[in-house]
Amino acid sequence: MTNFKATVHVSLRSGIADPQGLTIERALPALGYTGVSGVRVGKLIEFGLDASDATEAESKVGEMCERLLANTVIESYTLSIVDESEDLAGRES
Amino acid sequence: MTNFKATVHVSLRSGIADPQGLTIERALPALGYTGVSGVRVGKLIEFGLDASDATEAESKVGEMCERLLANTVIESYTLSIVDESEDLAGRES
Amino acid sequence: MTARVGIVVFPGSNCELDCERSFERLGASTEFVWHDDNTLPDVDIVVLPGGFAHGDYLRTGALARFSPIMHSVAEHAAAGKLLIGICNGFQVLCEAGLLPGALRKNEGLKFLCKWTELRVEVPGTPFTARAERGQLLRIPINHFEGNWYADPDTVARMRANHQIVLRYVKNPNGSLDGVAGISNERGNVLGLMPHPERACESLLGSEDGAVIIGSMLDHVMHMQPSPAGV
Amino acid sequence: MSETESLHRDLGLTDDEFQAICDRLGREPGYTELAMFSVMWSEHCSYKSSRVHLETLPTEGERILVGPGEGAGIIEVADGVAVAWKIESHNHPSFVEPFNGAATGVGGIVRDILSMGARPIALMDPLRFGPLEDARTRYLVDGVVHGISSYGNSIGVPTVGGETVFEECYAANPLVNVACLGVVDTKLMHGRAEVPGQVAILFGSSTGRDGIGGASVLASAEFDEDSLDKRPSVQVGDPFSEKLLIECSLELIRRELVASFQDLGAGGISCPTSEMTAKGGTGIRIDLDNVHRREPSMEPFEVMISESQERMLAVVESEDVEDVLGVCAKWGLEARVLGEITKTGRVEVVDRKTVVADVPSLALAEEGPVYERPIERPHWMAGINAAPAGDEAPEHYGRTFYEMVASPQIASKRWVWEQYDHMIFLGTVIGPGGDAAVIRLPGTETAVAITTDGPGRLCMLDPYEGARHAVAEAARNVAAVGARPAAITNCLNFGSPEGSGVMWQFSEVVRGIGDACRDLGTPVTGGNVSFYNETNGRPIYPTPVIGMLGIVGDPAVAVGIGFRDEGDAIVLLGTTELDDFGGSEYGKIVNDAIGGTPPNLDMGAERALHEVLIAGADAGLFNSAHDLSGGGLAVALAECAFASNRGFSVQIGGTEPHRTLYSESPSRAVVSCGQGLVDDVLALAGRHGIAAEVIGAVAADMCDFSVFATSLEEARSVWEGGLSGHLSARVE
Ligand SMILES: Nc1ncnc2c1ncn2[C@@H]1O[C@H](COP(=O)(O)OP(=O)(O)O)[C@@H](O)[C@H]1O
Ligand SMILES: [Mg+2]
Repeated sequence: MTNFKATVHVSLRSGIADPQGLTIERALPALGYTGVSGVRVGKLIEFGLDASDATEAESKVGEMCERLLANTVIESYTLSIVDESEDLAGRES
Repeated sequence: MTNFKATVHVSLRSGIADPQGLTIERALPALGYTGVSGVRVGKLIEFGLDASDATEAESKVGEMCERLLANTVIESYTLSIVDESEDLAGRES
Repeated sequence: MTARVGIVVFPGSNCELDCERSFERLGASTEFVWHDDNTLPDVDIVVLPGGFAHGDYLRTGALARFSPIMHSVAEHAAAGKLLIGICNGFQVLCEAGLLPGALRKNEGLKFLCKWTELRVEVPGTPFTARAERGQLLRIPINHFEGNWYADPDTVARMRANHQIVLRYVKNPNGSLDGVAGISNERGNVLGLMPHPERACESLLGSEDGAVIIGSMLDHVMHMQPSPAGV
Repeated sequence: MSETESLHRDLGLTDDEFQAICDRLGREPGYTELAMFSVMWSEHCSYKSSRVHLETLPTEGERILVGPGEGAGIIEVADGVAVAWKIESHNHPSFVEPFNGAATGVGGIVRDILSMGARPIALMDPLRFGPLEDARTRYLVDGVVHGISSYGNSIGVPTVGGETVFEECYAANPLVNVACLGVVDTKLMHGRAEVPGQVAILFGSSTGRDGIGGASVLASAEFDEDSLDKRPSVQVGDPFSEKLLIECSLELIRRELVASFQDLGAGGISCPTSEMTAKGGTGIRIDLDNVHRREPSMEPFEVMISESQERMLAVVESEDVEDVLGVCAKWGLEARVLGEITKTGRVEVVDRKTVVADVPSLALAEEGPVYERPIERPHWMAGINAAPAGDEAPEHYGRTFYEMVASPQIASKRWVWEQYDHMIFLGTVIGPGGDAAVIRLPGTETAVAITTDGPGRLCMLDPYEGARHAVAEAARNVAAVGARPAAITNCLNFGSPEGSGVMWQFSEVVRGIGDACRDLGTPVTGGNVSFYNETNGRPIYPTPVIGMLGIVGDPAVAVGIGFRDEGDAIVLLGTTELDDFGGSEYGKIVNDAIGGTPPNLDMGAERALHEVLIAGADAGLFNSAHDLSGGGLAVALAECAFASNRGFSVQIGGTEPHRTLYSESPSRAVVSCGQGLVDDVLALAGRHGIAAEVIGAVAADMCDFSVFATSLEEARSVWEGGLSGHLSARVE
């Protein structure tokens, strides 16, 4: 088993209204920030995951996104998997 | 003026409990996913920004984070700036 | 002679009518102040009411604290006059740095509208003069983000300085130390999650909110050079 | 075959309907025109299957200022005080995306109320789900409640009551109905554009591709395996814009800047433009270039039928346009001139200088098809009526009582309503947890009582009788707090009208509602029909949800359900029949049976009971009052005890005490009063011919039924945990 670090970015599907992003964008000029456009607010979910290899980790996280982490009716997601042990000095037993 | 793409990741400071992360962590085993640990849920804010150069863009976004996008009493942030025009084939006028 | 109260209305505020009604019921005169104005009218007390200013988008209170009126609100507080932030108003005050700490999502991740019991920890403030130490007040909460937090140093300083004014008897939301309401160092700014304006009439379940609102009005009346016979 | 001809079926129009459009226009419709007809002639917008039945309902009364046909019914509740009252369904969208489906359901009904010039001041949310054992149901419950909470709380309208019902038939077809009460602010508005030359202004959110075809695709067809792919129709709610829309609209009316007004909901821009001009005998010329779009590449037809949320249409004098735009700007809302009211009687749509649609307003709004669909009593009725009602005695009385109060059906709904702001506006004299909510109207000392009820199970066993029960129960709930029932709104949730069995249920239910409303003097001020609540050919129970409004003279006399003082006498009002178990909670929960026939309902007795409850409240005789419904006497007593943490001790006799405890005979209530007032209560009941019997007294900390007893504390915690135990923390 290896420990992977999973990062999932969940955002509203394009075409779905994003009232939060719009409201922030409309408020910015009054706060003194100009030249800002296309504000989108999404979620970033990070966690550690045990899996035998990267392929398994990836398919596991993909399934978790479909079933729990994203609401695929209105949201889409991207995910990335990093082998934590490779980031560090050596590989764990 | 160049158009930059800014990405800001806002998350709860470490040490501050993340009930959303905990809830996800607790829900996963019931769905058959084991080996998941340390779930943290943050926000990913993306927008376009006009600035004369990358340094200016970065300092502008940094200030926005401090004053607006994150509440530094409980949240920390990281930011990244990409020159949109460089991503494309050529530079716009 | 009545206390003059300015109730700030942000786009998305929704408790301004209730504040108007309850403050007036207790003898104050009130007026609404639009967030986009630059200056406050001549008032003794400023109220930031509950609601969802700017939809609570991004973070509760995050956008509202930049409203033009907030300059003037900060000056009002700096002059030592009374300022109270109720629920969303409390969140705005924390975001604006007029009160310490921040408000996080409730521990149970649910919006909660319910009656709570509060203990008055610091009597004798302009907001609690009508109460005794340890007096219990029955006042409802109504929020998703009422889970107050500040770092340990700040909390220690606030305790020493008697800024933790109101505590829940039974913590409903995970708030640090059971904090329901806090004041600034000087003691003239109060932020609290419970809604005293909802508890000023026995027909609606409690009159304990009048302890807080009434204390403020008393304070203003005492401060004023009172014409004889009033 | 022409292009549009093959298209109409995809848009949900039949060949005959397409032909009717061609006949009406004298030509084939263009693309945009066809899209407009498809939404306006959809079941949802045109009531084509229900209209002939709905026309039989009583709609007139002294207090009714506006009946069905406008945004909401208007009822005069005191001199110069008028309220708007209406219910809507958002069933299909909530199944596809529970959070946003329910949230936008709230948004839609709130705009209906607003369109009458009324400030929305209270919401109710009658909900129906499948059994909680199913994970998808738990997800739906959580999402729907969170959606209502997030939207209703944010716009600052309290949700003061509702229902939460669990039944197998709703598993794939949950019902999310939302009722809204408003109080007319300064001036009653109408959705009628009568003056050519006036200008229509569209304001609120921008128009996007969300919700395209919601009325025709989601709400007017049944579900099958592909339904989840109808996702583009999902709309995202923006409560912040809605709140601004409320304040902005009321300010426009207060400043007398608006001639007439309508909200945008199902059917998008097509709907108010055609309806307002059809009613007013005018036409409109729409310039689509002026519609503020979220997505630049939208086709004209998409702009015309998009159901983007949080938009309103105001018709104003041309010289007021600047002022109107100014008010909208103050509230941060987009506002643009959509077009001009004309004399033509037509809706003309111009896109980049080209006319893309030109059709008579009447054809769109009022000349849709009307069907007298085939009706046939289903063959299974005889079987189900002959089936056992489940009235066998329990094995163990105490355990059975716990089983009853723990069942999600009867258990405390606190988990739901604590997530709703139910106090804002300082009007909630009695909030969720009682029989009816009592709402004091802002700025007045007048209060109204509102409740919703819809016993689907009884309607399945006998739609006519079940519907009468629905109206009677709703009226009883209102009377129990001391209010006089005044008017109803109703939401009729059914399967597909293309099935003759469903249509029979529908016609019977409408007949039952009509008769009951005539008997009780409560006219119908409006409502909503939701058909196609069926999946793979299996319809829901016929579920009419009745929203009853009653008038309380003085809010201070309103009576709650909680027992008050130890030692008070407990009086049972009304007559208990020992075999009223058809469709009962006891039959379902304890014996797993749904069968038999609904209890007999005598409207004379029902009315007399209301008189006793109202007079008793007025005279201050009662310390508590609670009507008997699901679970009968045992559950009613328990609810009175749980509400205020005061126990009771009652004498239940007979050879089969479970019949006295759990029979669901209608027209009954339990009241409590000081011992000194017992004679007055009995005399009052006697004067109205209502049986009354002292059955026991309020006691300290026991639920003592004499045949068995439990601790109050333990029973209460079982009841409190019955629903919340299934629904712990949420994952966002
Ligand atoms: N979805 C809901 N939202 C708000 N309140 C609810 C909801 N479901 C139930 N309630 C409240 O819980 C109480 C009990 O509901 P119910 O058993 O349906 O009452 P009754 O039997 O008197 O019609 C009522 O006060 C009702 O308003
Ligand atoms: Mg009832």
